[in-house]
Amino acid sequence: MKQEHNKAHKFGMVIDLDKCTGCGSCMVSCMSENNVPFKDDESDKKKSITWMRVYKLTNGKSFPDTEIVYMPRPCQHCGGKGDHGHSPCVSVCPATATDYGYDTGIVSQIYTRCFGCRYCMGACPYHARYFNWWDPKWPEGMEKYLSPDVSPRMRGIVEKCSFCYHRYQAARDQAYAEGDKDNIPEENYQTACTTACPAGAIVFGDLNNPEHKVHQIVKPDPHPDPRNKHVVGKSRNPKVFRLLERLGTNTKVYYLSDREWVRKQGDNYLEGEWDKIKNHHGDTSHG
Amino acid sequence: MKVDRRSFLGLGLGAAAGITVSPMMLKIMDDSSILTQTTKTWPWALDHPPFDGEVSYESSVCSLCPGSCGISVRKIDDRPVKIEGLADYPINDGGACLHGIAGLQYLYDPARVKTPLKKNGDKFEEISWDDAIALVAGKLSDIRKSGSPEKLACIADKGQGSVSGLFKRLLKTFGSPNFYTMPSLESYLEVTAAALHGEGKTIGFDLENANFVLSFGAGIIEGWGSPVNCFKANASRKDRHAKLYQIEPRLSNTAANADKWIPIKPGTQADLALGMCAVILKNNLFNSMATGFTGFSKLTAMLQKEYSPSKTSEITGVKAADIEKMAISFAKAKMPLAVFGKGRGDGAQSLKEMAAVHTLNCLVGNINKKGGAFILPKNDYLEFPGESMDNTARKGFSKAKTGRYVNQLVEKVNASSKPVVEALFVYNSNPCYALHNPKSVKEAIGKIPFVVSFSSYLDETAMEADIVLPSHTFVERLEDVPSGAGLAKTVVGLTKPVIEPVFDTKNPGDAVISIAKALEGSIAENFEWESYEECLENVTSGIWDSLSEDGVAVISEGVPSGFVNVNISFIANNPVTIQAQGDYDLTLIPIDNMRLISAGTAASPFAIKTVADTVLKGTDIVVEINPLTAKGLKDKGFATLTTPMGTARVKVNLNEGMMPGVIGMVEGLGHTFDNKFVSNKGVNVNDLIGPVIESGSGLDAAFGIKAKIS
Amino acid sequence: MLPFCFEWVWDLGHVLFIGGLLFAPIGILGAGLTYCAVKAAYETINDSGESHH
Amino acid sequence: MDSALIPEGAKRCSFPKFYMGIAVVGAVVLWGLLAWGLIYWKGLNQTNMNDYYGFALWIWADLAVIAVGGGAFFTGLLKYIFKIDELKNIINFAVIIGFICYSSALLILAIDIGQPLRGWFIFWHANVHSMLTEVAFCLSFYFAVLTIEFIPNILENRQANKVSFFHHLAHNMHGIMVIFAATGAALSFFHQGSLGGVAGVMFGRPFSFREHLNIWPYTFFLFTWSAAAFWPCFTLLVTKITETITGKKLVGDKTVHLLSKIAGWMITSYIIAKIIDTIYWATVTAPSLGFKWTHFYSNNALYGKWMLFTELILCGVLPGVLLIMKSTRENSKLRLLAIILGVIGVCLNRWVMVLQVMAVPVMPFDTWALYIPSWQEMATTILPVAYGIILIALTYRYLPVFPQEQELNYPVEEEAVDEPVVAPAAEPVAATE
Repeated sequence: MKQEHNKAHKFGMVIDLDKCTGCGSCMVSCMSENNVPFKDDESDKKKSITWMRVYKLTNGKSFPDTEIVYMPRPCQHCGGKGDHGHSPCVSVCPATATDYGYDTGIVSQIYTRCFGCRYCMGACPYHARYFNWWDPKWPEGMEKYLSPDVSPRMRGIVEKCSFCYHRYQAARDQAYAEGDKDNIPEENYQTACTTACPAGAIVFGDLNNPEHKVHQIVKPDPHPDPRNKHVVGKSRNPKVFRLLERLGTNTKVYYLSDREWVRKQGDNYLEGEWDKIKNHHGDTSHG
Repeated sequence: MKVDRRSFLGLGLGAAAGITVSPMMLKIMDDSSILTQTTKTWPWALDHPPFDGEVSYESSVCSLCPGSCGISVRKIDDRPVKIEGLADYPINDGGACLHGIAGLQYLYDPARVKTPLKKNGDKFEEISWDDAIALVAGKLSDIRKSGSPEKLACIADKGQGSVSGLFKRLLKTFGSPNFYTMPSLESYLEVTAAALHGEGKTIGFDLENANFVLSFGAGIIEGWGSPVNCFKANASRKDRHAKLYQIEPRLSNTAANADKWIPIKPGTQADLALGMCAVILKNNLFNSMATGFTGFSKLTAMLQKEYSPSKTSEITGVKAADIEKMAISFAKAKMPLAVFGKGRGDGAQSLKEMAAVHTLNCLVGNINKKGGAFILPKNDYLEFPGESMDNTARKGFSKAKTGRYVNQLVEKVNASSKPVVEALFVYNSNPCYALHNPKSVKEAIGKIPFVVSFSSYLDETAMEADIVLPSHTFVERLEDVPSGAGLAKTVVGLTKPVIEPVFDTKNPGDAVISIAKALEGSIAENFEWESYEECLENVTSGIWDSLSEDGVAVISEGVPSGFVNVNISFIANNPVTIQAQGDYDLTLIPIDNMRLISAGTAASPFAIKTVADTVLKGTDIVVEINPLTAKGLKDKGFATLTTPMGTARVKVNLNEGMMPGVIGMVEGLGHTFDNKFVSNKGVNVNDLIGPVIESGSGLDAAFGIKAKIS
Repeated sequence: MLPFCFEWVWDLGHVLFIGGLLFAPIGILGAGLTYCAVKAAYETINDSGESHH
Repeated sequence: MDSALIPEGAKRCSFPKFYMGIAVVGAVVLWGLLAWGLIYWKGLNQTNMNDYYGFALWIWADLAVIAVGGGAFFTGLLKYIFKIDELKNIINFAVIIGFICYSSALLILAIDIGQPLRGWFIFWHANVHSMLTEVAFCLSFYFAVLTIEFIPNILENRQANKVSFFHHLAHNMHGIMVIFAATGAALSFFHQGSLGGVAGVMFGRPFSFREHLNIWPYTFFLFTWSAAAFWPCFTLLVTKITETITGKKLVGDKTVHLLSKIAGWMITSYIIAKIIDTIYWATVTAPSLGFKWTHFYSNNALYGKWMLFTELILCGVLPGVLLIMKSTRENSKLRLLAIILGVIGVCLNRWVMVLQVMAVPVMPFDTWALYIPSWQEMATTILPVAYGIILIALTYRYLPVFPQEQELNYPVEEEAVDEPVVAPAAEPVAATE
């Protein structure tokens, strides 16, 4: 069991917020890759399905010292406390419609299993889960561009980013066909947002594979954080952080920024706490 | 009685119990869930799940904007399902912008024109292609017979490429010089190059290599130039340790991403550039070649008098010390580059500003150097055979153009009581939306007796037309797509049809050829191609092999060589800086947002979906305003915005990234055609801004307009 | 969820949870009701219970 | 007209008068059914819920009715297991209230889910780690228990009881009621708790997250405890309302005082536990996740510290104390005040654990999300209230619900005069909230 675990993939992402321009390519690439529907008015962002959502963050200062950064937020594919696979959403789904892939680290969503109780949405602090409040409807003829790789969702169920799981399946099939099923080359499995990003701000790959760029940037610490035993996989790169890391969600989406104020926006800190913590960022390596 | 009731009750209970435990229940439950498994169940939803089939990829070029990116279209059998950036393409190398990725939504756009249309009263009726061509040709013949062929005009989106070439050729052999293009960065680059370096040239910016970019409001990551190319150049900046300073009144995405944001009073970029020139000259930091520029001494004298740091500071609102520091670091940088073209670079621009900024390049000597500004010959790969013209054509064509730019054409048409233009072709452009004061444009078009629109969509301008000849969209059409847009290299790509036309549309090239043939005589003689395809192969023969095999031909790459003549007398004369129209206290400026399209085409439903609720909320447009300026206005509250051109109900976004005294309104909203996903949302900022013509250049240089908000 | 179905796992969670909260209540309530009903039916036929109030 | 169905010796209002009242409440039911129909036909877009508010108004109502309906299980426990015989005077009514509350809860869940036809997946594809699975299991079976407990009461109807089989069945069910009651008590304990667990296990939501005691967060026990503590308030309140409307005394003072006393001690002990829990959460749990407790009560239009004060002190400590002290407990006005405060308190607690949880921003750059329910949501939330009123009216009219009714109202000989006014509540009293 232990050995198998070591072999398992752990797909993840690191997003360079200093490179991100907020252009929206990742969002649209995701929508068209995954047959995401659209409706007349999408300006109510609390009712707008965007698996990949780009948040606009500011440093809160006034003119002319104000700064902006864009933060793309796909599903964070949490590993849950201690990275044991009990993501906030997976552990609460009553019908096992969302599941944690121990071989990939990907949190799946089975649309035909979900009956729409929305407990997972309540459990997710990242608002990465979306409910189909309406029937998906395409203008006449437009359904012809739908991709057969991802089934369109019916109303009344929850959907979310799958790290383009169908692309993983295709890459895995290819690896099988080529006779080396354990070796999925980095470039063979890339999510739609990663490949679309014109700024190259998104890097995707296997966090468990030291040859992958994402591993090299993140340098995930395999040991629990000595300050918080629930946190595993903390980055040893001082410029890399995760969203709400302290909750112990153990996300697989990392963010990178040179700017301190940006890194600080990644989590909640009590007054004065950040100044103590920031110096310890990425120092928990155990060799 | 008692027995009856008892047995009845017993029977009922027994039946209920029986049904509950029988397999029927299981069957019903199982069916019920299967019923919900597919969207097919719901008649109002999808008819069927997407069909599977064989996967293939086809390469093409996106022509939605001047960026001209290579795209890879994933197909399932003959059905395109996804557009992605094409790896290794010389412009975008795999990247793609959201509009291109959403390209398939344009294919099935509800506003598409499905067949030729003829206006009958207020309504369009469908007609056949043959009838439509005959109608157009008949009308044109009448005009020609009346002896004033110059009264046929054409407005196209750009002047390059073989389709524009065919339009020009048609006009020329018909006898009209009145070919116009919509304002675009490409046209501004040519105008600026003409002013400083002579006719027939354009400017390319080597953003990929420059190590100090001084952008005078150019929205390098807002869609300026060739967007994806700029994104890539900008992203590599971090690794190259190159600097970007962004000079504009608003904390745009480019400003936010830049190393430094220098807020400046709207419309004073030219003055800042000149102030910096003055510092460079004063500190002897200019390239020795500069003394040989025509007008150098005049410029030096003028700058010393008019553009001292303190004076410049007063005009621009930028601190004098900052101006000096910035000018000195710019001049001392290894590969400095000053970039002009506010926003996307396709809106109104002032030649003074562009020339002043480019003078900075000239002074520091980065012309035709790595990381600098490249002076390139105008992209001229097309080899149309020489025209044969009859007398009427020659006479008409030799007449002066009605106006220099579209704006003047509109003005002239509106000013005259007699028809200045008898017939108008509108190709791939939407002047009734994209120009300042579209109301006057509509008025002018209404005065033209016969308007033919070559458009894929029933957009604002097509709605005003008498005949609509529907075009293939870029995924259905064959076309050569030359890059322009300030790229440091010259590339021609080939857009290829990746799907059979969905509707009864034609390649606009074919439409033009058909019209020409129907006009017969000397005009038809000039269009002796069987089809547009044959024409394209013919006129691009020099690069056709490369185009057809690789899908792209690189015409020039790398640093151009050769001496470049520089003439700075235009700027040395210190032309007047354009002022905003009106006398309210605040200034309204248009904002460029990558997720919207400011030119004629509307953004796709997907793109609109990505637009933040601080830009568009419901059907209300949201304007950005500094909290200091927004006295009494509440964030997310409604307000009335008034300019000399009109008023609009807007929502307010209190934004610290906006310079006090300035209101920002996004471009690209307020479309009015029939597509509920993108239209009737917000207002068109052009409705609130009127053109202000720059004397000398004749350009509409309105950077904004005075406004009040309450 | 039935034991031996494809999703069933033989672990403490499933045995305790599904057994204790699904099959146990069904069993107890079912058996209790059946007992009452059968006894009542028997009593009705024999009319051996208390007569009407 | 329906006199043959009315319990022997009981006085009820005239047939037309009764059904006029039912019709008025029935109109509200129809309104609710219309909304329900719309929601099923057009989907949950008929509500104002959104991706931030996946749980909203009616989930609060669901939790609230279950909290206040907890009386049935606790009364059953006390009467059948702990043999507190005095409670026989209210057990029928407690069971009916429980039945109404639990059927309402199930009804709300049926309306709430996006794919109602797949509702049974929760049993068929159960995830044993999910608190909601536990809720669904226990809720359904406990509802079955309540139905079993309710059946004998129905069978005691004058006409039904004439059927020999029903008579025997009712008798036999009474006979083994202790087994059902014990099963019900166990199930109810678990699902009251697991409803608390629903919020408590959400470790992504620092406002509701509570640390664990084995597999259960503290909210598990707090919910069970609070339901056991506050049900007498609700049962007494509904009894009081029924007494006011019928103009009769239906439950003896002795029983009322006993219930009040139970409530007083339970509430007080609960509120102490709740205050300890809150303090621990505010000083240990939340800060360990980077939050100062005031974060959850500031920067928004609704959720302020007043809410915490109201829930814990005004509607917790105060009713507890009022019901513990004999003098205030036996003062009918103060007792009424205390039970009303108690009902508000527990409902407020459920509101906080459902809606405030969703409203609180967790990501530092997120903002408070407030929402206003649509009329369809309100209608479907009021629907169970109206249905409860009708059911109470019907059971009161046709079933021998209150064993003490005779002795309290017609102690000596029958007085045929003074026909009491029996009109079911037309005004929407919070009968089943």
